[in-house]
Amino acid sequence: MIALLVTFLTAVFILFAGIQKQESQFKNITFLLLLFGGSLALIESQGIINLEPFFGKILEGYMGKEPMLEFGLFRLMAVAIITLIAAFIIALMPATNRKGSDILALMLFSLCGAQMMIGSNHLVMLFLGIEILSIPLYVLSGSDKENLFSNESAIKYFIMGSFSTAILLLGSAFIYGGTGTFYFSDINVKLSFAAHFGEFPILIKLGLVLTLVGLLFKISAVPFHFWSPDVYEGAPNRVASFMAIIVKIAGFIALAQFIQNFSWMQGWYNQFLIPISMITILLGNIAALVQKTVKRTLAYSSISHAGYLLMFVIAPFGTANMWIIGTYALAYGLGTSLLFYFMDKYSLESQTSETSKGFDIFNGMFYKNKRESIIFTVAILSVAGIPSTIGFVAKFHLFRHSFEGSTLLTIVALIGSAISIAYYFKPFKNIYSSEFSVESTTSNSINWIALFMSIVIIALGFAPMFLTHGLLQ
Amino acid sequence: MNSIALILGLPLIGFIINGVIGKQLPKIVSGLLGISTILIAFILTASKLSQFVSNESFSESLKLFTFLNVDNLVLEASFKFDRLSIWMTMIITGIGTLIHVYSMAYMWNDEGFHKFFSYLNFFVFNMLMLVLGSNFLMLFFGWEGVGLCSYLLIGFWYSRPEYGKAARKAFIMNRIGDLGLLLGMFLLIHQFGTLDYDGVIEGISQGKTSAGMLTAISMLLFVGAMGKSAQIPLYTWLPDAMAGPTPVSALIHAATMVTAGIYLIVRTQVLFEMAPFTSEFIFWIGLSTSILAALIGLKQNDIKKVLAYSTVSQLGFMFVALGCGAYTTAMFHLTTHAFFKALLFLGAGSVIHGVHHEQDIRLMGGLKSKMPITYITFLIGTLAITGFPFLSGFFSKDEILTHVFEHNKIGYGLMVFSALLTGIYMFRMFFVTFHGSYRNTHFSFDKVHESPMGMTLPLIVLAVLSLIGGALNLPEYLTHQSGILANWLKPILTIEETKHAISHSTEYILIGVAILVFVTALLFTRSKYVSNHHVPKDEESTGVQGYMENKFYVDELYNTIFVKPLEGLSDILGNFFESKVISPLSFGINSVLTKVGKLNRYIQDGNIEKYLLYMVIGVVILIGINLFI
Amino acid sequence: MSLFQNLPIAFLILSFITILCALYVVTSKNPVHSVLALILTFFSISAHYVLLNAQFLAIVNLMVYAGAIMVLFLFVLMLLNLNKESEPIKSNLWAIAASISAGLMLVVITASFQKAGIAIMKGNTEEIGLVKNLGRVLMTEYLVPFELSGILFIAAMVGAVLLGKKEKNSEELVNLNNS
Amino acid sequence: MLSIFQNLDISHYIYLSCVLFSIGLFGVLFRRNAIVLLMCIELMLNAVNLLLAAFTEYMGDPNANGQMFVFFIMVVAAAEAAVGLAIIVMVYRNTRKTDVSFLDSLKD
Repeated sequence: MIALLVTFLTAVFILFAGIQKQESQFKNITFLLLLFGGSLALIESQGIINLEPFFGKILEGYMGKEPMLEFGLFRLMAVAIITLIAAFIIALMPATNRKGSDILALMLFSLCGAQMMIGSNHLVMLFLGIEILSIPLYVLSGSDKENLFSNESAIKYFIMGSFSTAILLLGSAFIYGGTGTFYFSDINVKLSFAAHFGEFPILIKLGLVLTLVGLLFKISAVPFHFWSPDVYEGAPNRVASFMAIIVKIAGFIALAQFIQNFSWMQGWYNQFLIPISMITILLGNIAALVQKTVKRTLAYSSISHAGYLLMFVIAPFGTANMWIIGTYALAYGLGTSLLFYFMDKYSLESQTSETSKGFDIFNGMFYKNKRESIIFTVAILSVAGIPSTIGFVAKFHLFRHSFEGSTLLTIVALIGSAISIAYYFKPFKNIYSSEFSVESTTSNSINWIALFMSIVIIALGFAPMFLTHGLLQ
Repeated sequence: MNSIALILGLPLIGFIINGVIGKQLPKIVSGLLGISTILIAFILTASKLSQFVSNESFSESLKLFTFLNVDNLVLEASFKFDRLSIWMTMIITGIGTLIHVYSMAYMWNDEGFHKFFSYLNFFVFNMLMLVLGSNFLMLFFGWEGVGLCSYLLIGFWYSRPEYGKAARKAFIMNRIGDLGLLLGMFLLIHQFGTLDYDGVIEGISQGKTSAGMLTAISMLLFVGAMGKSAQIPLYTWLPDAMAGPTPVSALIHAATMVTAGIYLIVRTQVLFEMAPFTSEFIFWIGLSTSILAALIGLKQNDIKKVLAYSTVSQLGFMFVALGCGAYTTAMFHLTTHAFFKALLFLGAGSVIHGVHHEQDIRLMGGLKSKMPITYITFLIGTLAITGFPFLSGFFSKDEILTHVFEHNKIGYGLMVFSALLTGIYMFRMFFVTFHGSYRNTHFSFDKVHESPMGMTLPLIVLAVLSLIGGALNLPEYLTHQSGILANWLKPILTIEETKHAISHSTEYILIGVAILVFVTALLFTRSKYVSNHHVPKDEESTGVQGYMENKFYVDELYNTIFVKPLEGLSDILGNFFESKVISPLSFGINSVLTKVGKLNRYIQDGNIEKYLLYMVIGVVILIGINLFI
Repeated sequence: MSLFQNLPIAFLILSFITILCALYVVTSKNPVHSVLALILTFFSISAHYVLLNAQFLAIVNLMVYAGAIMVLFLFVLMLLNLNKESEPIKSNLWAIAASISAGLMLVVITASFQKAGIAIMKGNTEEIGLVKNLGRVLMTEYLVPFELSGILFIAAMVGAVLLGKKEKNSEELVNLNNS
Repeated sequence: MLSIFQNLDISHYIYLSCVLFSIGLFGVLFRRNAIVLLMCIELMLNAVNLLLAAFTEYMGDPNANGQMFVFFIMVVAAAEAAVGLAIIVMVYRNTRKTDVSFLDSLKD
């Protein structure tokens, strides 16, 4: 809750300060404030301090009902992770232009939505969170107003997004009809009560499926993934990065929190989540192989990550698994935001036309800027899941965990991750090939944020216990 | 300070220093740093040996920190010196030092000198992590790490596009093997709740799992070994990996990394002992790999490619030994192979260096006079690998043959055939390279030169090792006691190895057969390539006229009995089997995947209305599945 | 035919109007007609709300949807000069595909209600939809979402302004007015 | 008032809502004008609203959760319409079209 408050106030501050036109420092201010909010949530999630009593009254309403926004330890950690990652994404953004403050504010509003989704315990709250997350993003993906691709991406995202919202709402309505409540836990109580008498109300079943469809759309799982490659490609790079990471993580954690209540129905939902997960992994990875532009490759790779994320909910849940989800989210966020950052940076520098930003934008990167190329390499290794990076730790746990749920799915996922090497390692040739050696434009400037992130990737890869130690006591 | 930490840490420090500030350092400092870290690690390891000698059950372990502690699964970053890992460490650091020395001379003029040394050091670090780790996770860390270093070093000369591709291919094929290894690890966690070697062994002895499960686990682990140690069908990356600098081929693709699969199986022999099906499977895979690779090696004209196929073939030998349950023998062959194959590769590097980066043996010849040291050491290496009596390769190969003879008589026959092929392709390469007349018109013979001291010195050391390496495990019939290595490994082999059930007289006959094979191969190739100055051509079959001058009917006999069928078989295997069956199976999957990926274009065609339609169909199917099925 | 035998007349008529108007929204080629039909649909839905004891909802529905949102639509249509039958007809194949999908959705959903059971709570139904009750719930249980929907509005406002704002060097709006 | 509903079943409202929803869905699939698409989505949302109101009535929920949800859906629909129309106007400015089937330059 504190992170949500900090994010919102930051957004409002940026919005009003933007009128004064002192835009150069906004990025840094936002970064620091988000860092502050995220750290507070992180500290809180470790059980060191407890700020929730301050918000308890607001959260619970005045009726003694359970709160609609509930930030338990895991959710606090998820909020912390998502806030910190958003802080880093914002810090990695290029210098703001004249629309900078509006865009920044919209991103922060969107982040508020993500935090609400993570904390939501109630379908109304979930729906509101999704919308607060999405509506700024519809705008953001079209924020490059004179660019036709950006326009197209905005309208595609908007139409498909609101369409999926309608489906989610129909699902919620059915759930309400079957149970008379919107609270996740109450729904579960009603459901298990009905199941106890051997009936599984068709209304609820249908409602659950449709609600899940709405959430699956958000994380872009097959067959609800069609929007994501097009939208990511058309959207401005920083927005695409934000979408690929924040929306996916928030959507997934919301889905996990929702479905976690019904873990006794695992046999039922696994029968369609397992195939969806498999197809998502395979399609994402295989389609990424043949993409010509870096951005689209990243888009498909993020689709495959949706499949990996779904693997979490397929095996039985436990507190430790929540920790694994957190690790995976962190690994995915750190690695992917770095990839997007370098894609953004080098596609700006390259001379090729807008639509053909292939892997050659990285040509001779090693000779232009050695340190950055090392950071980039670390990020690629992490996303590809090579040991001694946090990406490996996350994947290892994911696969080990899902192995208990579905062996076949684990095998498919492992095959998928083997395929992914083929495209993750593509840029290495462009980076290190000596045929692109250029001595003149060598610069050693380095983005300290990126350096810090790569150090975190390596450090947590070697010693992930730092992450778990506080959480599992 | 704990010596394990030092042994592991030194190469890492070398890697970091060379990687971060290597460019600023003078080459000599950078190179010496690389060498000294490995050398000190070697000395430290050697000094540990005495403690093992005096105390049979001595072991030393180092626990750095708890890596993970989740779901009642405790994974620790811990390392362990025992008799097996110290043996591997000796090989890695020892041969590593020699190759570092050699590289210093070989890579001196390369612009990526410090980068090369930092990669090499990093490789040694990962390899040490692989063998020293006390659980599967550490092994996997090293396993992937060496794969990554191999990737980096194969693609070291990125300027040529096909090299980058070869590097990627090698990595992906290794990843396929890793799938097996990872799945095996998950099954181990599932069954035993731990990844510690000790914990797993304890779990097996307590009978925590079923025989079928053990077979599954061991098969999966073997799939991992197949990838790393280049066995059918995952072997094609190794010949392609020859794109890297020659010292890399010597260190990674001959002496150390590719033997990781052997190490893995020896390390987990308990599992394999309990899974007879897997052992049998390993036996036949190893056998067929050794024959297939040897046959393909017959037709190769690239000096490094021949050695690469030879490595695949020799690794097959080791797996055959593992399949027979002869773990000591496999380790013994691993050791001697490390000596002579490193020697051969470094010798080949010396030749390539001498003739100015020409790798085609058809464009060499007569190098004997110009490169005497290389010639002699290469000869020793060739003799060792082909089994010249009382050289290192003779003993280890003979031991394998003896075990196979006990195990399976048909297998024995095939192994003898494979050994014969080894002799033929090695001598063929040797004679064509060093004997006869010089054939390259683009590079004058006068410019051919012997390599500098820095390169010949490691050659000499390795030659000596190849000569006397057999002493490490002399057979019982010579010394009337079990060999050094057998005694050394006895405490850690939990399963008592089968004693030789055959009499000494049978053994002498087997040795006789081995020697006969060697002599046959020598005479055959000598008459073909030395007496007749036969030079392999692109169209091998047109060379038949060359035989006509030959008066010895033996050659005619060879020609009909061996040459024709062999070359035919080699043709079939090399051109058909490898390119049409194995490659599509392993890497041709890529093209299939690409085609499938392109199909996606028809769906993802940019039309939002179609997307919406597909989504609705998806929803309908989902609901349908849930309600009506 | 038991379905239609005892059906109250009001429901039947209203439903008929609703569906008819909705169909006209979808099929009319002139967007302005669609908007007007949609407003009619909303009116009939409001009437349904009254039948369902949701009186306040009925008023709000009229004000928000028919009054505000639909006027916005109409305004945009006029602004963009779209009050003509400008939309090209789609191919028959596409129409068939669309109707099959939508029909399947309908069939699949309705087919599953053969034994739909809903939760019964036994409240005083006549007072549920009154402002007093709704206000009480909104200000207590739903206070947090009520407050947080403020974020939604400010975000939507900023977004709409950002997209609609005239760029400094842009002649777009001028062109638009001239066209 | 209650007497009207004596024989009226909740399932009738469910059917009505589903029909409305499907009409909206059909419109989304069938139409190409972005503004009409948006109207069809509004229609779908209204079908859900009607369903929620009917559920509230028939289950006699004293907290009127369903009606509360309807308010929030309206809130969101308003915001969505504002943003959506802004996007459509922006696209129209650049392309002079509101027809979504022409927007297919982003593809594999």
